[in-house]
Amino acid sequence: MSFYNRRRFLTTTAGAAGALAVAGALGTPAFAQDRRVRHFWWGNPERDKRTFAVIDIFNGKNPGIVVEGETLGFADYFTKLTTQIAGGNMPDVIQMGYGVMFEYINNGAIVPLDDYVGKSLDVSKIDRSALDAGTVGGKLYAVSIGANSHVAMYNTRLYEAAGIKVGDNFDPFGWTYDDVARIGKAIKDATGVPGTDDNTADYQNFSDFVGQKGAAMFTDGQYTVPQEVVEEYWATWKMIRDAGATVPAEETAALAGVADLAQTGLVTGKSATSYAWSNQLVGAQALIEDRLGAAMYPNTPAMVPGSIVQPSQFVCLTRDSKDAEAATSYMSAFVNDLDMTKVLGLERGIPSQPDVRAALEPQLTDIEKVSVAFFDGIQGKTMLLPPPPPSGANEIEQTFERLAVEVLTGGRSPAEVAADFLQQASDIIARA
Amino acid sequence: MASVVLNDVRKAYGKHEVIHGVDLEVRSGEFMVLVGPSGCGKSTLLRMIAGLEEISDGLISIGGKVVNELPASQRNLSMVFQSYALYPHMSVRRNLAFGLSNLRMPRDEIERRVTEAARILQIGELMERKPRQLSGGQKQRVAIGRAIVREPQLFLFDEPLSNLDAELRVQMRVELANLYNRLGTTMIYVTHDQVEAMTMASRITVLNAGNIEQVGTPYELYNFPRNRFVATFIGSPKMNMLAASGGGTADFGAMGLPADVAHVGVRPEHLVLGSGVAGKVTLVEYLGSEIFVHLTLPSGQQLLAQADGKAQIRMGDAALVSFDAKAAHYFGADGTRLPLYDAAA
Amino acid sequence: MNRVIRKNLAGYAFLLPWLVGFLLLAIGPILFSLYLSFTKYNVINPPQWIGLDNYAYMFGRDARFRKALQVTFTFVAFAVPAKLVFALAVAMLLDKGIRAIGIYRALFYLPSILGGSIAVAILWRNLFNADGVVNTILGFVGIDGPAWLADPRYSLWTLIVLAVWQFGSPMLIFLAGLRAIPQELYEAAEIDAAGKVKQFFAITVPLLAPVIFFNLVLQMIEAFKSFSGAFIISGGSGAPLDSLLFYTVYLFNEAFSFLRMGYASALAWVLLAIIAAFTAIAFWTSKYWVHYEGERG
Amino acid sequence: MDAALTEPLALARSLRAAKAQRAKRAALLKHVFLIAASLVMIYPLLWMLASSFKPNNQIFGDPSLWPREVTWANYPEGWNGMAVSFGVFFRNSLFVTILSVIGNVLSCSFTAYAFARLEFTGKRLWFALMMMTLMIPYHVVLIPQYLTFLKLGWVDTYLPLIVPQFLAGDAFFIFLMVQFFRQLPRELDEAAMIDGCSPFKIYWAIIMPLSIPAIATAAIFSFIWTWDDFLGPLVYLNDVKDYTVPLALRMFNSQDSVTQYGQMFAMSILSLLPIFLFFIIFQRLIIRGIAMSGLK
Repeated sequence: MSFYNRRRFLTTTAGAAGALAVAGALGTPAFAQDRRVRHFWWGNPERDKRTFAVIDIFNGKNPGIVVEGETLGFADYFTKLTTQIAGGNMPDVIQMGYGVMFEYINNGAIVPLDDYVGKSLDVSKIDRSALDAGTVGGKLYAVSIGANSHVAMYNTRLYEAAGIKVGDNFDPFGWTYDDVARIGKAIKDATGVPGTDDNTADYQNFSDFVGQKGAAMFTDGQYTVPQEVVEEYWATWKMIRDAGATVPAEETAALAGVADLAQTGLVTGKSATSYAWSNQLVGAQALIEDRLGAAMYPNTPAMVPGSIVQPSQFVCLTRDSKDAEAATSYMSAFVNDLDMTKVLGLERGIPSQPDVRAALEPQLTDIEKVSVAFFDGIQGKTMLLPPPPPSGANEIEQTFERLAVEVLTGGRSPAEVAADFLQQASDIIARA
Repeated sequence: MASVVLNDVRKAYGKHEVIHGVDLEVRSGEFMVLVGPSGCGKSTLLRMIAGLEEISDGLISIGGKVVNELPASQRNLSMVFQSYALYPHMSVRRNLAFGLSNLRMPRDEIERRVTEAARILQIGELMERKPRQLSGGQKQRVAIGRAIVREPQLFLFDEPLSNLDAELRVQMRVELANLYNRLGTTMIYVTHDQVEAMTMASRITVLNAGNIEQVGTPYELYNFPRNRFVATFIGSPKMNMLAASGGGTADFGAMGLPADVAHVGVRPEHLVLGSGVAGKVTLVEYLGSEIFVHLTLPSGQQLLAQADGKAQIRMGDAALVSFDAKAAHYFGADGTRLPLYDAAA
Repeated sequence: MNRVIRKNLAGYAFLLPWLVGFLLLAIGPILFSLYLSFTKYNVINPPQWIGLDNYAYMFGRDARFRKALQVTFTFVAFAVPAKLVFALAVAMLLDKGIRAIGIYRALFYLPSILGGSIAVAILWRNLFNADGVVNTILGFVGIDGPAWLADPRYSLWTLIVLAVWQFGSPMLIFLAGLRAIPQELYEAAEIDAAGKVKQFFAITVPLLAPVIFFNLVLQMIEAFKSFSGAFIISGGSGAPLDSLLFYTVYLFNEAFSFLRMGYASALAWVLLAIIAAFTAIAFWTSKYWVHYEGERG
Repeated sequence: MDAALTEPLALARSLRAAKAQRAKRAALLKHVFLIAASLVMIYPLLWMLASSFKPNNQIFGDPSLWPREVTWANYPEGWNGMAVSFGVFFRNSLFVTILSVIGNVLSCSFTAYAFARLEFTGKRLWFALMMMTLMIPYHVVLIPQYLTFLKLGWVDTYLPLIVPQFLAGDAFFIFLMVQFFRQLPRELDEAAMIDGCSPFKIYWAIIMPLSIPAIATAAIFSFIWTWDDFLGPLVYLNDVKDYTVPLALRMFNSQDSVTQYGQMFAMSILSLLPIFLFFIIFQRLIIRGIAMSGLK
């Protein structure tokens, strides 16, 4: 494309949506020869390159269908998607995360796939659990493109320096909060670096804890975490903090609600353990020199499972799709076609199709191996995926992160904050 | 050359009228000076003639043609502004040529006129300078040059000398007068300086609070002021004004005047020292060829008399003062002139 | 042709580009957002008319709305004057003939070029950490500084400092304004034995008044709408403890994170009303202190 | 020389010398202050610059400004790191930005001339409405605006980014120029009127040349803001090949995978260069300006 010959400057016909709109207005069919599918995802340079390559493969194998890739950073993805929803020109296939997706499903922005299953869309080999995660009210809405779980990432150099050894005095798949305090303290003493981040304001850890206590976040659309569990969670982390195992409370407070991997204690060298999602392992390793290890989130001595395995990302079909058949056939290839999935690798998480996993095995990098080993390790130690959260879950999470800072700074007593949080949570549900 | 005629011209800002129906004829080739105290509306009147200010009511004709609806550029006139309004980003040459090039005049004609103006005003060596590199007097010349290159039928001047120092002002006054004599174009010149008015004008229009008080030659205005305002405004130092009643004034006693005389005006040069009513000298201003003597009469009335420069009068002296009734001016209760001895004069 | 008609014709001819843009592209969306403010609109489904409910909720029950107002007002009250004073001081310093002046000018403008980029957010966090550069320097003089951004008591003030640090835009406008003041006026004042302070108040301020006024109004509007800094540094949420919950950050979250576009629109119109009121006050008082050279008194 | 005179003379001389000394010291002090202040101002840039030469895994663990090991790799890798080369993004950004600057300066000065210099019915109302467009939080008009451009069929083109700039879409510049235009003596317009200028000629030949500092200021802001803007390109451009630099820079940031910060910083540094060059060139126009002396 030359500087002077801006393909899209003065003509709107190239844009698929624009073309369709114009064509619709004129009542004449445009591009009768090509069936167009727009695929929109959030990513990063690496993922974008891989996905565009996959699109090329698909387009090569499927003459008559032209898939167009659109991509943005995560921070901007939903802003753009929101405007497109309003405009009625969402791309045909969009990437969705667990949680937000249900808002879209509940409101009809994402449409069921059942009509295409067994025809253009092949889900026969997809893991049952992954399909369940994309099913709401008995209808399949989303196909998983990568499984995910909570992971405690730790700096192996610091752990070793403090004499913490897996299988000896550290069980990455069965450690308790007391272990966290003990190990954290030991690392702090040995290296000067606090052993762990402080999860007082971490909603993911909190949600594990709720499960570990046998409670449920939501029951029949209501927020049903008992106040004692909230208080006990904060008391648990206070115990770890008081043991001298964590970064100072004020620094933890500074990061409450910040999702940026680059700011976690593990990456900035301010702690030896940070808590994240398993598909972030690769990204975190890229930011530090020391080798990373992967552990589950800690548990109580009772070892009731609290972590879940849930899809990190799905592909979904939107209500604005003009050619659902072409779109679903692309989605199908995206999760099944071995040529394509080979290019995608583990970049979006562990694939939910066994053939694909097997095909990937030989080409894994070190950190990908850690991540696969972690997934093997957590088998049988996770709980069943709860039903999809209702609208407002997202906001409750932010509220938790906001209020927990008061626990850290000692502004109000944990009991008061807990009561306030539960009140606000039920307000949010009522308003949503 | 064109005549300018104003018929019942009015100007109002909202409900506030500042020019109250002015009728005025400026003859072709005449140097008309508009004079008056500040805020009298003289600049507004000039700007209305120029087309820079809307006319609320009335008619303005230039060269026999009503120009009410004509924009300034089509009235074939030039204007020199108080601030000169030279274009700061253009050289002197461009400043002079700018208006001509807007008229799409041929290049050599522009060149001819600009050179001619530069010669007349002796600014030939300044042509490539920017206005900021010029002195006050030079800017003034350029501003005038810009006006004359267009060879208009009418020149308008808005207090063009007020930003100059005293010496330069006298010099430019002479040059302007020469320019007028050479070009003979109709000129309308606004000033608050009555010396400028007296020395340059063919005729003067005295304005006060949006009304014309009098139009006349400098001679007429000085010797036959139509009313008290003109009498005191024209002439420097000012005319002495004495309240009159019952045929005379309090200080000088009965003079056998008609009963309707309310004020008697005497110019300082018409007061005679050495005889008459006794007063006290409160201040003496020595000017060389003459002196100004400030007197206070027993009634408290202040007088200013002009005397020969050789007269030996000192502050604190007692002095006798009188005047010739024929040289005095007489005004009725409404301020208008009563032509008592006009025929004799 | 009538002169009045001709004047209007000229005026509207020059106004035309803006007028076309305003009527075609600007006013529609603005009015549409006003309409949305009376609806419940999650973007996915069509808006539903709910009358004044959004406004009632805002003024009646929404504690975060009040918090956002408080944060924003504090920010405006301190950041705007500080930034303006700083910008003017530096502009005056850089207006005079110092060696290498162009380089300084460029360096001082740099932070404003950086804008609200991710790099600035990361750096700002590093600077103001408990063990960041700022506290290291404070440590030299024996002050034990807190974690500036983490502590709700200091975080807003830290952000005010960030805003002041990016004083480049008003500085540039001041510079342009200062260039328009004739140097002779200062020379004349010098001869009149007016000191620097006197010169500043007798010449600089009155002649710069239109520019000062512009910067005041615009900085105020911008400060009320301030978004990027707080959004990026607080990770989008207004943390810690809502101490960085700027009005527009709250609005953005309502609109795009929680898909309450109707409520966000109502928030926007309340902010618009607040800004308009302050701007109107500024314009009204400007009659008393802003005089334009080009206009007859 | 008279003894009675030598003493005061010597005193006067020493006073003068002391004064010169003081001036020198003051200038030195000024420079010290300015250099210190400059350091504070550009610290983030230095940090970014340093980080662009660090391997990705040393950026956050190592707070020192000086890279432990210097690598140039971030530049070529960043340049080619995306699905589309950064050269394309730069070209797109330049295209949008240069057109926007031209559009902004022309259309906003045009409109400002109307508000500052011409009289017409409804002027105050239009002015107030123009100011209102500055006050509305833009996030809330994002969607309605998107719908408008969608109806026009302009989404997925550069039109929504450029056309508004030619329709005086940014009231900031209008107001800025109004304020500067109002400072110019009216008598210049009047002289020009008498010199036969139409309103357009006055705008073009008198007002514009005399407002070069204001126009340069507007051009600089317009350049920077358009260059930095990501919300417009974010919403209106769909094809990666059409993306602008800030949008591309934000794509480096990944929440669930590898973020190549070194490359991002390297490209950020490069993205600052056009702005910096533009600033250096245009700030001279602000400073040189036009001496208004003799007008006031």
